[in-house]
Amino acid sequence: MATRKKKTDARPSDALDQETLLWMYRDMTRQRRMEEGFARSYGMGKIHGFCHLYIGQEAVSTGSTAAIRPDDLVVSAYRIHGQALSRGIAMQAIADELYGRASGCVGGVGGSMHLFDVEKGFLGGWGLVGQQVPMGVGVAFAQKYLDNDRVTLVYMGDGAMQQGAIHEALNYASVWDIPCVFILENNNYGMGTAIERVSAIRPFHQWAAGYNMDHGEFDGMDALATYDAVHTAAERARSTHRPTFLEARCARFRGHSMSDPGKYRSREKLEEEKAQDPIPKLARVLLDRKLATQDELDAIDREAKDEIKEVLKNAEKAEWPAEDTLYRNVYADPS
Amino acid sequence: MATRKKKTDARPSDALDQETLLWMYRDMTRQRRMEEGFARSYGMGKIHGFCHLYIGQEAVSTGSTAAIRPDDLVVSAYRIHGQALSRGIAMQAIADELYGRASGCVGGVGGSMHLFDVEKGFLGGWGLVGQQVPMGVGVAFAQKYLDNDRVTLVYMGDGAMQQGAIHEALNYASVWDIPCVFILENNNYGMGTAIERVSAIRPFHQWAAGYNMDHGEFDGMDALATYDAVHTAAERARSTHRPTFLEARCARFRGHSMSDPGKYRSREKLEEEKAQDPIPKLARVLLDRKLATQDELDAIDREAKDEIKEVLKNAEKAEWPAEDTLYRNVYADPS
Amino acid sequence: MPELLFREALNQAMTEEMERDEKVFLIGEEVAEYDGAYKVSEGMLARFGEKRVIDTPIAELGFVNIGIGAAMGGLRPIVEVMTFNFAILALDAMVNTAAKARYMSGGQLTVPMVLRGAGGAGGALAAQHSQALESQYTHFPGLKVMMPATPADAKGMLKTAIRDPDPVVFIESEVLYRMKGEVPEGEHLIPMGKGEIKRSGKDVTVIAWSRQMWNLLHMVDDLCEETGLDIELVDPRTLRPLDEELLFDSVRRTHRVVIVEEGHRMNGFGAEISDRIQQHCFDQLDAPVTRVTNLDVPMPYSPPLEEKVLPNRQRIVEALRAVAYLD
Amino acid sequence: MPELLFREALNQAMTEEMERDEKVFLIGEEVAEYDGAYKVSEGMLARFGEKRVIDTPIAELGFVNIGIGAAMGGLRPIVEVMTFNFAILALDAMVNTAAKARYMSGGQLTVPMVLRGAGGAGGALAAQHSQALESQYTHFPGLKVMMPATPADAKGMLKTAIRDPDPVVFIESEVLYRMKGEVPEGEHLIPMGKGEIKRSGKDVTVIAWSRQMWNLLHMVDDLCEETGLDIELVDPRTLRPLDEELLFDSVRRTHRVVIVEEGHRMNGFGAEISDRIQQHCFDQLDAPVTRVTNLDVPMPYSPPLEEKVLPNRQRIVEALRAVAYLD
Ligand SMILES: Cc1ncc(C[n+]2csc(CCOP(=O)(O)OP(=O)(O)O)c2C)c(N)n1
Ligand SMILES: Cc1ncc(C[n+]2csc(CCOP(=O)(O)OP(=O)(O)O)c2C)c(N)n1
Ligand SMILES: [Mg+2]
Ligand SMILES: [Mg+2]
Repeated sequence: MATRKKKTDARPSDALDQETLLWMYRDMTRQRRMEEGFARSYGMGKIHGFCHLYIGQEAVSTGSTAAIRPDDLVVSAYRIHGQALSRGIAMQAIADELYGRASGCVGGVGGSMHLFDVEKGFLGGWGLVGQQVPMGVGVAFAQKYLDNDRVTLVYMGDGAMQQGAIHEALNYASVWDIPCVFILENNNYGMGTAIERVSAIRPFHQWAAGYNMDHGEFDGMDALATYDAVHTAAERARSTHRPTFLEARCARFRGHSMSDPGKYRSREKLEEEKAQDPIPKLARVLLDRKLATQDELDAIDREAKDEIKEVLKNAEKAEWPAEDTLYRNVYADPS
Repeated sequence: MATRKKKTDARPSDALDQETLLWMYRDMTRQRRMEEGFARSYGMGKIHGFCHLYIGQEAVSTGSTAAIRPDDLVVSAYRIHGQALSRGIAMQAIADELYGRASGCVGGVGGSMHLFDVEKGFLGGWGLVGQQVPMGVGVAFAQKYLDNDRVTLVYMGDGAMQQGAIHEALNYASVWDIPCVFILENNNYGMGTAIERVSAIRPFHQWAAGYNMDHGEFDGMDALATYDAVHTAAERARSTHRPTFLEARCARFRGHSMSDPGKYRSREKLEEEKAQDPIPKLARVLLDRKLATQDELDAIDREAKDEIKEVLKNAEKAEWPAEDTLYRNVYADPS
Repeated sequence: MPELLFREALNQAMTEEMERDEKVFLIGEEVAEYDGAYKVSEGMLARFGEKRVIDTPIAELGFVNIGIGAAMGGLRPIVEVMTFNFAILALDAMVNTAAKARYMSGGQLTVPMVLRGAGGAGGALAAQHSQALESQYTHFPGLKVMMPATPADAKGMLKTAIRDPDPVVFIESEVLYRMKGEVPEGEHLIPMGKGEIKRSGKDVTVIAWSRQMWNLLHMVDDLCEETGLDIELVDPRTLRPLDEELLFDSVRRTHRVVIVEEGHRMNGFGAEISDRIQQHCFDQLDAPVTRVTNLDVPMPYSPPLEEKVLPNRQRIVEALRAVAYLD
Repeated sequence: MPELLFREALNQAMTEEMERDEKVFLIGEEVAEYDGAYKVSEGMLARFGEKRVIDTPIAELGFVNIGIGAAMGGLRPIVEVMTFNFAILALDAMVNTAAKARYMSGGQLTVPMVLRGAGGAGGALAAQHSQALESQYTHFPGLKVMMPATPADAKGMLKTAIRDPDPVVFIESEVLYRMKGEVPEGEHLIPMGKGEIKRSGKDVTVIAWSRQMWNLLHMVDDLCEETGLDIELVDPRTLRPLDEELLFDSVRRTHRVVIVEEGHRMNGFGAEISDRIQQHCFDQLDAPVTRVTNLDVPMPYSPPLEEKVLPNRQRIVEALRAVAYLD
């Protein structure tokens, strides 16, 4: 039941207007510049613990965010700065969170891996590889039960694909008609482990066919290809409740986390991957279609650079959490 | 990579001699009569706790035991009286175990679900649905590491197929070339749940193809079909280390356990299943091939009935475990 | 007051709460068509339909996670595990997701769910099916843990658990399901974190919960007679948060404590109670806090062995005599 | 004696045991090509080859079960979990299979394996990555639990664990991996179940293990000076089986106990120690056994908050002053 690619048909992204396409370009650029800033801050000891950069994969968050509605829901893992920003969490709130400040999007208790904004439909932010997937199916289950038409996107990495939880989640979603879209961000590595060394399953999306589920793959270095695939799957979920399993072929340009020198990947391979950079790729579309000039694109980039500079300056001055933050939200406040 | 059925070729079971075929018939008959005896004892309160009868599925244990070597290994779940007997554990030792006596095959500490005999290569005997499967892969892993050519059979039920552990186990076995044979006994029910109500995966063996693994299905109500499939798979594992996933289509004639009235299955369906009884099926082969007369088969049956009667009488008189059994084998004895 | 079986009291609690609140639903293995492995959900599928009473495959990590996600997504799931032995497969979901969601999200996420099912030994079920695992959950801030000892408590506590805004681990006893007791009709709610003195006495405080409290209730008169001690029975009912003042109060009056608990001794919940009592009632204790627990072995199958492993009358009497220095 | 980092000491233990016994092998996430997430297995792939140093996918339930099966099948696996937070996914395998195999099989099966990896907080890793989970394992008969505090102990205890005939849960500390200390060369074996008095003193017994003992070793002189107390530091090293006589002995001399432990207070391992001490040293105690633990919350990310949650010097001093009635 592979998602048929009707090559000759119009693609959903053909209908995107200039405003949306420019938003997509700006969104990817902001993700990139934001995380470059975070990398510098980390090096200066201002961000602590683990910090997993999304650089290289921005097309996936941007393309899929553009493909769903503001009231849809997103559940993800721990490499989420970009997704959080796409979804509308303020850059300042993300930075403050990474700096551990009270004004962070969860008040400084979460840090890089645990970003949430329930109002914006961003349900985090989870550190146990793969475990957000059945949990995300539960979130989607609730929407169907409540009889609304919200769709839930559930992201996971290739490293999560060998986890038992994934198997259980796919079966549940299919057998119960759960309106969700699984998005596997296959960047070829789980930490330092190239996926082909530890997985007998390939391609992953094909394996998902075993669950009697629609599936497909797309170029995750291309925001418009992402949009097309996610839009189709999301509308399927919305109208039929049927889940879809999508595999995004993508690449992270940095190490797994800030402490990873990335020795497991050759310089050549990395260069090949970087040649697929999704930001210039979308720039070419905008320029080709004459929806923006190079100057306008450069201005977007400059704005993003200025923005993160300002944001980091503010983050440094932001208040630390009050001590009583410690004891709050362990349980509901007594009512 | 489905196991090709070369219809015209000779089947491995064609080579079975009279002695082996008679052993198979006797083995199935003894399993059947033994468990009928256990059912009576359970009703009289002599067997305690859970007691899961294998009645109906005897062809699977007999056929697969005949297909492997005495030094091969077997790992199974909790519906194991039949498999334990096939594998050569004395009927008396099984009965004594179910009666909770010191002379039981594990001294009365295990009971119905936890039968073991390491010398006979029967590694139990496990109660957490599906969890014996990755553990069994580990047993097989050790044989390869030790550079011997022992094969490990790993049994599971259809109810185990939705467990995450199965997914992890199949991937490990395939990616590491582990010499094991997975035998799914698909009797259509996990307790009272018909498999099609909870599984999106069907047929199961086809899903196993997603792990880049040889796979196939066979009539688990036919001891010779079982022999053929398991023999081929076991020899593949022995010579190439490649695992195989086999699905036995079979039926249990009784409830899930002694306390299950089986309301979820219609009388008609049960009658249909009973028409597939593996014991008369093998009897017909023996009679057709003139390897036995009806009288001889009747004698085998009578012997089995006498045997279990005697066994249960002995079990009742067997000693209870000594109190110090309690404290033994929690850890290795201090050496 | 009507008499109900323990499992009927649980059924009544769930049924009433599902009628009160559409967002409450029941999910688990064999809960629907089979009416529950222990018949706790008998008739509920017929009453509420398959949208709200849902059979799962045998995939605990998956369906517990789905319950948690559904709770975050706006529902109030009752997730039944057939027994807590199997729930170890889903412990990650409870510990790393349910317990921490509210905290990690700065209060944005809530997980109003109940994880319930049978705990403890059931009778000759052997090592893998006989475990009392409450201390696996009490360890974690973010979880609440309740363990009723009587049909009335079962109903009143389960209704409270279902309405609670946080994840509640509700551990029943396989052996108690078939026990009978009076159960108040309708709106019967026992507050979270509220224990009960189930029998007043002046000589020794005996603390127990779930099946062990039930057993004590049925032998306490004999025990008093045999030892000559006037025993006070204190049931914390909720283990987390613990009604420690109720316990301390009793100890300050009796000066002697015996804790009777099912399960492994080391790091059993009784160790936590013992630690708190010695900390807070140090000067009021006339004898060490004494625990009667399972023997320190996996559960053997053979009934005469199992009987020795579980807390039994003889060991309880010995403990009572020890704390009262009777010899 | 040569000075080694803690992680080098562990590496040396594994390397020596793998050279001694062909059946010993190492398996886990990133242990081979990446040299270990915390570089504990640095160079081992190069030395022993991929048959004996094996990278796994991220599938803890699977590879821990495979380790257990391999042990039953005749090998001596060292199974590395990247951190024990992730090992909850495999807890069923340890609790329901490894811990019970020997018992349920009447002694026929043995599981000579080591499950090892990082436990405890690592520094701003937040709620899901900062847990001290030892009491999840100490609860179960059939398991042994070891937690070294120094590089020398790390080596001697790990060698013992690898040779042990039973499943050993060996919990390291992420923070200690980079700490340095003298480590005996070659055959250095610390017996299972043997604690150590790491500093003799006459006024207060302070019990701690792993990172908390390391911290205490480095501040004990200051603490003595600040409080005027002569502190005895006792490290059980093995938590199960526990060297309780060593602890009791110390308590009988000092009459005062402070337990310093990382992790959640409720049902932490310190509760078990406290219970045993009050039981066995009731008349020798001059003050309640006092515990310094994490605050009862999930671990927050922000460094100044984390600092408050972990046991810290201020709270240790308060506890010392309390048990000595200094005020
Ligand atoms: C259950 C679990 N096991 C191990 C880890 C340690 N870990 C964190 S991220 C990671 C790699 C995950 O790779 P992948 O899923 O491909 O995501 P990516 O990092 O490529 O985004 C590992 C092993 C963890 N967080 N959780
Ligand atoms: C992890 C776990 N969950 C639930 C159970 C309860 N349980 C025991 S057997 C069983 C049904 C298993 O069905 P299947 O695997 O098809 O085996 P069959 O009984 O048909 O032989 C269930 C749900 C269990 N033992 N372990
Ligand atoms: Mg990846
Ligand atoms: Mg079945």
